[in-house]
Amino acid sequence: MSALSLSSISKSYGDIAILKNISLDVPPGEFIALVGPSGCGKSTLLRILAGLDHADSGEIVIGGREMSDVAAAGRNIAMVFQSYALYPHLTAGQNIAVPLAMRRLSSLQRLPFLGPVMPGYRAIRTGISRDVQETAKALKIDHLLERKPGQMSGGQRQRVALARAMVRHPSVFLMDEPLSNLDANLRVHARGEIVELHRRAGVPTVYVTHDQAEALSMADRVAVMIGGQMLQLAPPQVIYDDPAHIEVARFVGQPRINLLPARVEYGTVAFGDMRMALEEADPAGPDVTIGIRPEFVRLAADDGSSLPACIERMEFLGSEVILFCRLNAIGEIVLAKLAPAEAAGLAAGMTVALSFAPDKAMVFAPDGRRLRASAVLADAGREKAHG
Amino acid sequence: MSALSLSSISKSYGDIAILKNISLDVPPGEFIALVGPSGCGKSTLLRILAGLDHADSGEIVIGGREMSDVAAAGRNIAMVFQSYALYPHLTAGQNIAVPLAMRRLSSLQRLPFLGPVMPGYRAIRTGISRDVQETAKALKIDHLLERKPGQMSGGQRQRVALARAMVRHPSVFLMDEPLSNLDANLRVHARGEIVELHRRAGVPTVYVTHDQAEALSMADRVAVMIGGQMLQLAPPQVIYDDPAHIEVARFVGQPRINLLPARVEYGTVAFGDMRMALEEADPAGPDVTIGIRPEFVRLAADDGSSLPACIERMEFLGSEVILFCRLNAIGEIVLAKLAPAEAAGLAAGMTVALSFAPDKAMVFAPDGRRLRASAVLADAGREKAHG
Amino acid sequence: ETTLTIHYPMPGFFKDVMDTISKKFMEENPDIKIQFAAPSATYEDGIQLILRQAGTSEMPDVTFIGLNRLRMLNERNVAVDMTPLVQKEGNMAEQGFSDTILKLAQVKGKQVGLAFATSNPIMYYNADLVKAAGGNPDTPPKTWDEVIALAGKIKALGNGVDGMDFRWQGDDWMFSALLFGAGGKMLSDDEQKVTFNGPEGQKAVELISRFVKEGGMPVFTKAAGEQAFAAGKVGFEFQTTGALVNTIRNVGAKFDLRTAQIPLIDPDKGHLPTGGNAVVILAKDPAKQDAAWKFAKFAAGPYSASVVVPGTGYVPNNELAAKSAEYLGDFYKKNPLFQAGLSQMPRMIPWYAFPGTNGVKVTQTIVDNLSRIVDGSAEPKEALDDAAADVEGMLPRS
Amino acid sequence: MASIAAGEIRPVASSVRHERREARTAWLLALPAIILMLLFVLLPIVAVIFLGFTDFELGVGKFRFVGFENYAELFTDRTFRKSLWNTTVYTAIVAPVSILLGLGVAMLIEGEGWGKSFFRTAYFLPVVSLIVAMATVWQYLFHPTIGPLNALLGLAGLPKPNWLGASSTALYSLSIIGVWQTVGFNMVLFLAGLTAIPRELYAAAEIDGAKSSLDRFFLVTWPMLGPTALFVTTISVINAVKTFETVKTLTDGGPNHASEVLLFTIYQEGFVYMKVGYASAMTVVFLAILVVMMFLQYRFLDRRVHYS
Amino acid sequence: MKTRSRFTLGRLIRLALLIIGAVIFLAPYIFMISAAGKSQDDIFTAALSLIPTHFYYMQNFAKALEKVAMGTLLWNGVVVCALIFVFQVLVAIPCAYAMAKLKFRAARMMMVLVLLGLLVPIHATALPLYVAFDSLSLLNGYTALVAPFTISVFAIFLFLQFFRAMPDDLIHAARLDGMSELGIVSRVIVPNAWPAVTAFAIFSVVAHWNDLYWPLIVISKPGYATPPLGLMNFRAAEAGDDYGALMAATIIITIPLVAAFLLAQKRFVEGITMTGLKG
Ligand SMILES: Nc1ncnc2c1ncn2[C@@H]1O[C@H](COP(=O)(O)OP(=O)(O)OP(=O)(O)O)[C@@H](O)[C@H]1O
Ligand SMILES: Nc1ncnc2c1ncn2[C@@H]1O[C@H](COP(=O)(O)OP(=O)(O)OP(=O)(O)O)[C@@H](O)[C@H]1O
Ligand SMILES: [Mg+2]
Ligand SMILES: [Mg+2]
Repeated sequence: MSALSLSSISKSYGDIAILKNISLDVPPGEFIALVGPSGCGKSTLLRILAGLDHADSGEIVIGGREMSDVAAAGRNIAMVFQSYALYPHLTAGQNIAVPLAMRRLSSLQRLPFLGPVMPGYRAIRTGISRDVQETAKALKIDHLLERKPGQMSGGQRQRVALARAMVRHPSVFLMDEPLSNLDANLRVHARGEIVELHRRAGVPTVYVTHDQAEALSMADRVAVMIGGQMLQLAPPQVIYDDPAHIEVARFVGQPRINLLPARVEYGTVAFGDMRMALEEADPAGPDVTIGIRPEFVRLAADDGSSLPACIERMEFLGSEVILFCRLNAIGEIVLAKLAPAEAAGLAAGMTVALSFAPDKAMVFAPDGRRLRASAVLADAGREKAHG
Repeated sequence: MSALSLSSISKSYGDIAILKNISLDVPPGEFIALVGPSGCGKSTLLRILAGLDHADSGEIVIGGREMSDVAAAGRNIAMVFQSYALYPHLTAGQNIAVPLAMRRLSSLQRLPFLGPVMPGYRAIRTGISRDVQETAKALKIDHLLERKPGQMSGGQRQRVALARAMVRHPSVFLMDEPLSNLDANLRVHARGEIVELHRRAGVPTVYVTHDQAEALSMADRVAVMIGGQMLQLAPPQVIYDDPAHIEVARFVGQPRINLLPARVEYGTVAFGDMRMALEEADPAGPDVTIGIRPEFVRLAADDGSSLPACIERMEFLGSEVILFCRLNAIGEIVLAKLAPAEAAGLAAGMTVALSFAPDKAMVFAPDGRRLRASAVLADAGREKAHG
Repeated sequence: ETTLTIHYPMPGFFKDVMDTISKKFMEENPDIKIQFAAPSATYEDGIQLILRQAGTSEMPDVTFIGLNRLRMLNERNVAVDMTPLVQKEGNMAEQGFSDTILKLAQVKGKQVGLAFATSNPIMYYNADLVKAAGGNPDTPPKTWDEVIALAGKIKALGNGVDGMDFRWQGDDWMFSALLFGAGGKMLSDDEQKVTFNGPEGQKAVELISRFVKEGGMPVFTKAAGEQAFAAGKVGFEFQTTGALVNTIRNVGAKFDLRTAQIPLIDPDKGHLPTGGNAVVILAKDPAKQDAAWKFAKFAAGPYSASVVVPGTGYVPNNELAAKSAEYLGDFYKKNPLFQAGLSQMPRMIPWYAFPGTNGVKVTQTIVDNLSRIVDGSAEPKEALDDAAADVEGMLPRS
Repeated sequence: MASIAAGEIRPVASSVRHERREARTAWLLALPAIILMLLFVLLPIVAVIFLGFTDFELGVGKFRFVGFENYAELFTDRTFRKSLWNTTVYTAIVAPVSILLGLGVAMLIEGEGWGKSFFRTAYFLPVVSLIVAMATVWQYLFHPTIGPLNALLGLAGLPKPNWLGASSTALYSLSIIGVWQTVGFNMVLFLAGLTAIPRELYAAAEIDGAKSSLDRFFLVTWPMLGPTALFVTTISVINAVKTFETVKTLTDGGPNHASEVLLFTIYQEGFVYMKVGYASAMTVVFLAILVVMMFLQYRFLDRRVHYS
Repeated sequence: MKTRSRFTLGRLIRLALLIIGAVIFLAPYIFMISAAGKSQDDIFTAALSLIPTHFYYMQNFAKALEKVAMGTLLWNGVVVCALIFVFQVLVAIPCAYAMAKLKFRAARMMMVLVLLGLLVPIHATALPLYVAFDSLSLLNGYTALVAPFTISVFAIFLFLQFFRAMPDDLIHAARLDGMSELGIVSRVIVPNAWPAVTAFAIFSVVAHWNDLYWPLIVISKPGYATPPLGLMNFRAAEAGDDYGALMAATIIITIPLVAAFLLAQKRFVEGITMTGLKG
């Protein structure tokens, strides 16, 4: 039985279809990362899951129960909103306490003025504030609990929003870019806390992010949504190494994958010193695209088989250097990712020879589908890239 | 002569000192990235530069002119606000056009109703809309020019705000996290546009970001601000490879640097199989910190000199894998960054042997100062890490 | 050519009348042009306006002031004294201004204005209800006891019907009607002592109390009383004859409306207060004063009366008009409802205005105490004595 | 200032100069308002305070100073005390009831998709009403014998009060009309406030488990309406205290001062009894009470409702 | 969407409450419209009937139009309300902006002045103002009708609340774009303050269209009379009113207001939803 299951959810605003027939099954305890370009419908999907919005068609089942008649408040879902949605009039501590108070206090005890004099109120409140304190400490905001959202920086607010979700024991976690405003160190730390929480509580989680590192490092499976469709749902390594669609390959990977035009001739595709045999019979046309990640582009001695290219720009990123090289033959830009040591001595304007690892290259059909191909080893005659 | 110069700027809100004696000289055409943890005063500094806020003390000189008498509107500064600050009632195109209209149209021509019938109005307007179109195209928002901010996603709004600044020819560019809401691909693209604009126009730029890749890849020099102080101002490579302070080292670099406790004994520091001789005489105490970046932590055969550690967690990041290893000896976590190929076969729970490259390690004094040290080669007797 | 600016209150009543009169006047006096200032809603608003404008260029040349406010106007020296003009004229009586009529607008022998529209209190009754209660509508009750008895029977009919309504609210006019009707007076002749709490006054308040207790009079506001009567829910209504035309219109054919003389506590010595207003000259400029005097005479003259009476229900303020067939003689024959007021004309005496700066406040004090009687929160005598004591304190010391 | 060493003071002076420039702009922008306020608010108040020390009467022309005589008289004035009490009662009824009803109606309309525009207009119409004419209508509706209200009460077998006629009910009847007139006004203000609450907060409240609308009200709506509510409260109290037209047109303060309110008393003294000096003293006391009240309210509430 | 439009119990209760409330609030108007169609003797009857027995609308409206120069009245009303509104907005917006967004020491004192202004009813200061206008010979004209209301402390108060909520960065951006402070007010603040301006417009126009007190004091020539002043032509305090015609006239002068409200509320709601974003 899956903990959470969506079947063929569709949603339009006016004429524009935002979600197109989305299905998703989340087994108990799984962590799903949902990635996709801005505006592709990620937040909308989460809102529908949470019951804050209604799909035009499709079915949502949580914990075996069909949800169409259950209001958001009854679904026992915890959600971190992209815009934080903190209550501006409550302090951070009070914000975090709200979901607990709503669940642990009876409706009488929740009344203003009257509530605090009800029997049992004190004990419950003490329990709540202990839990709040604990969660806040984990997210390094325990010193901010007395502040109101207006007195906090963006990153601090985001952590409060996260804490408000994490303090509970929901049946599903939904998180909408919960770490986007944190600086790198904090982000890594918070990432660890979320993973830790997830491991401990085993609550199925859907996690929206535009940070690939997050998606790839945290998730059991990554769902790539583009243009309202779910193009691939697979474990991170598969998404990265074996994308099913050119858009997935383009979207995942930083710096982004090199995509180069090539032609199919006699069932094989050739580019530079690479040669690949297509396993599938007949692509839609002879024009295909070859994808190769920057880390598999290497500098080579110009032995005639490698491709000469001119360095247009170099980006230094601390532990690595990105080379932007324009291929002399076809004028396309190719990115190469090198260790700073390899890049020593290079400068913009220099000409280098690039070589690609054919076993790491991927071939995509004109309609974006991935085509299976296998590297053909060097025995076959070498040829120049066409152009 | 410097294009922009701050001298000993200080600023407090109430009792809390936000900026402590900040000085900065920007030569013409330089691109400065300002980085620092959330809440360290980056935005405040930019606001003071722009004349939107006033320092308690200190002096600002732009283009040789002292600015204390010049209002914000007269400083000819373009700024991208962290909160976008788009005019909600104007379309994207109109938003971008505002600064041009304010400068190119006379005050008569700006009048409602009357303005459009003034001589020369049409020609100027045409010029403005051409420039707007051009900038919008560069930032891939030319299809959004008719939309109002409320109808755009966060990333789109941010690009409009960027366009509004880039469309001008100011004497200084100030950008406050202008790309934070873009997805990775867009961010790389926009980064390129900004660099391009900067190269073309040569306008001195101060660029606030929490994305290290941006800071390191775009800037001529990076200023690291922590707790209201500017701890280091240097070219990116120096900031990364040769940080002057432990906080700089901690803040820059992703995944973050490993910081391990060590002791100075007889002028040398030892950790694992590393041994370094301090060049400086006498640190404040014997307890120092060794810093080593994850990419210089390697897996080694357990030959007795390397440190045994247990893999606690592995993060897959596409082109690389981060290992979180707990050192058996001292219980500290050490991060190692490996290529996926190197990490093949590893799994959480396994024990590995780690080795560090002593020529890549840094030593920091207890007060955070960097201590110069040089690697001592293997001839000296090997010893286990203490502790 | 002279232009006169004329101000008047209660346009709902007087607009048509004023238009007609001024048109006729201008025909007769082509060298005088008349223009109207914006009218005031009530007498109170009117006099406030005049006092505010006194001495300014905005002040109209002629205005119409409630008869009980003439004294105030006179004390503040705003109005032009007409006494010399009257004397110069010589033959006022021939123009229909008998002494009685002139006296209505005199203050301490000084002619402050000329009565323009005058009224007295009459009895309206619903003949259908009277019949239902066993009375004979053709012989209406002549004494208060008869009224109260019949009203009580009407009240007993049930069905939300009330016996009577006596318009005691607003000012002391209707109280005066009872007091004067018993032969009483408000103050002693030297105006130093209150006398309205004498035996006559006590009889008056006693009656009011009986209206409530025996006559089935509810505590109506002024408008509520009129509306209830017009709706056919009240047997007797005591109020000004000035409301006659509107009452006729409001009643329409819903029931058989009749009028009769108001009973007097003392039919021999009893009098009735005169309501209504007087035309007053304010212009200081001699030429304008001259024209204004002409207009005042015209407005108070027989022609105007013949316009005012049918249009409102007021009684004629000019003897010529009342008697001469040229003016109103025939009208009264055709409209019997108007006759009650006319027949009471001989009993009319001026509406008493209290001296000093507290004049208006005194009126309010009396009304306040009457309301205590009506709503049963005070015994009649107690309330009357309170009123007397209060008023005593408000009289000017001299 | 000039004597301090230049190197020390220069930066400080620059920030002071900046502040001065900002202040100058602010003054320029506010100047028309300040001048007009002085002309049409402050100066007349000064005149009123001045008149309060005289025995000025309309139409008399001459007046003399009487010192605090008017004020001394006020203390013994039964009518004044009565109207002070009535005003308090009236305000204590109309302000809270119209605020709560205004809020309730605004929330009902906001929550209802159907007929928004109609309901808004329906509840707002009383604000548009011309009380001179509406007085007649209310007179009729409240009529003790032929009025529809009592007819309905009669059908239900309830007692039929003499609404405007009896001293026990007159003030409450006026209060009903006062509520009728102000609910729409408050509703529009609350609608503006409600529409400005971010939808996300309600979403968050639902996620946090606020199941009942009461929970959501106390968690989101009410706190977020804080500034609006303060504004509405201020305006409602002020307007209730300033009520005049209905009293003047419907009951004239009666019967026996049962419905006399402060402004009516002031009007009565000043314009009907012509005692402008005395009325002015009354006005001054009236203003003093209001000023103290507002001051307290602001001290108390302003800081609590602005969260930024 | 599906679940929204269903008639749940809660929704039925809500609708019922709204409708009952609306009927109560509209009751006086229902009577007014009914009375405007009745002849005088048909209005006060013991029987409750809303439908006139004879339709007298024509006669009553004819009387209203004939007794009162409705054209002049309505024109005066429009001119006076428009002038007042324009001046109020022109004066109040810059002032509220300065108080909300600029630092200056007088702001506190001005707040006191504003609150004081809110408290002072025109009834209290009418006399000194009247004397002043008289001595300047400004009575009986638009100046006298408009001038005292050119300053609306209510407007300042309302706008102040609204401007405080506007993000500072928006104003900062405008400064950097080269706008003067006055430019910021007219180009950034005003367009974004539409909900407040319309809300205020509703209140200002309603208040001054219906104001009787002040016109009564300063206007004595019919040429400058405002609608309520003209309405008094139906009032005859001593002997009851001509109710049918009074109601007809009331309807005539209320309709422009209702129409204006219907227009304004649309803009008002649009304004809020359009500007309701945080940056
Ligand atoms: N109420 C609405 N009316 C019309 N269009 C809407 C509405 N809400 C969302 N959209 C559109 O739906 C699309 C999906 O929005 P959504 O917020 O789900 O995007 P997202 O994937 O979360 O993007 P981001 O990464 O920027 O958060 C967007 O293009 C947006 O313009
Ligand atoms: N008006 C203010 N009153 C009090 N404190 C303030 C004010 N404005 C800013 N601060 C404080 O000053 C510090 C610096 O703020 P600033 O906005 O410059 O940070 P930042 O470096 O831009 O952070 P971020 O990366 O989150 O944008 C913060 O800790 C903030 O709390
Ligand atoms: Mg989103
Ligand atoms: Mg910032």
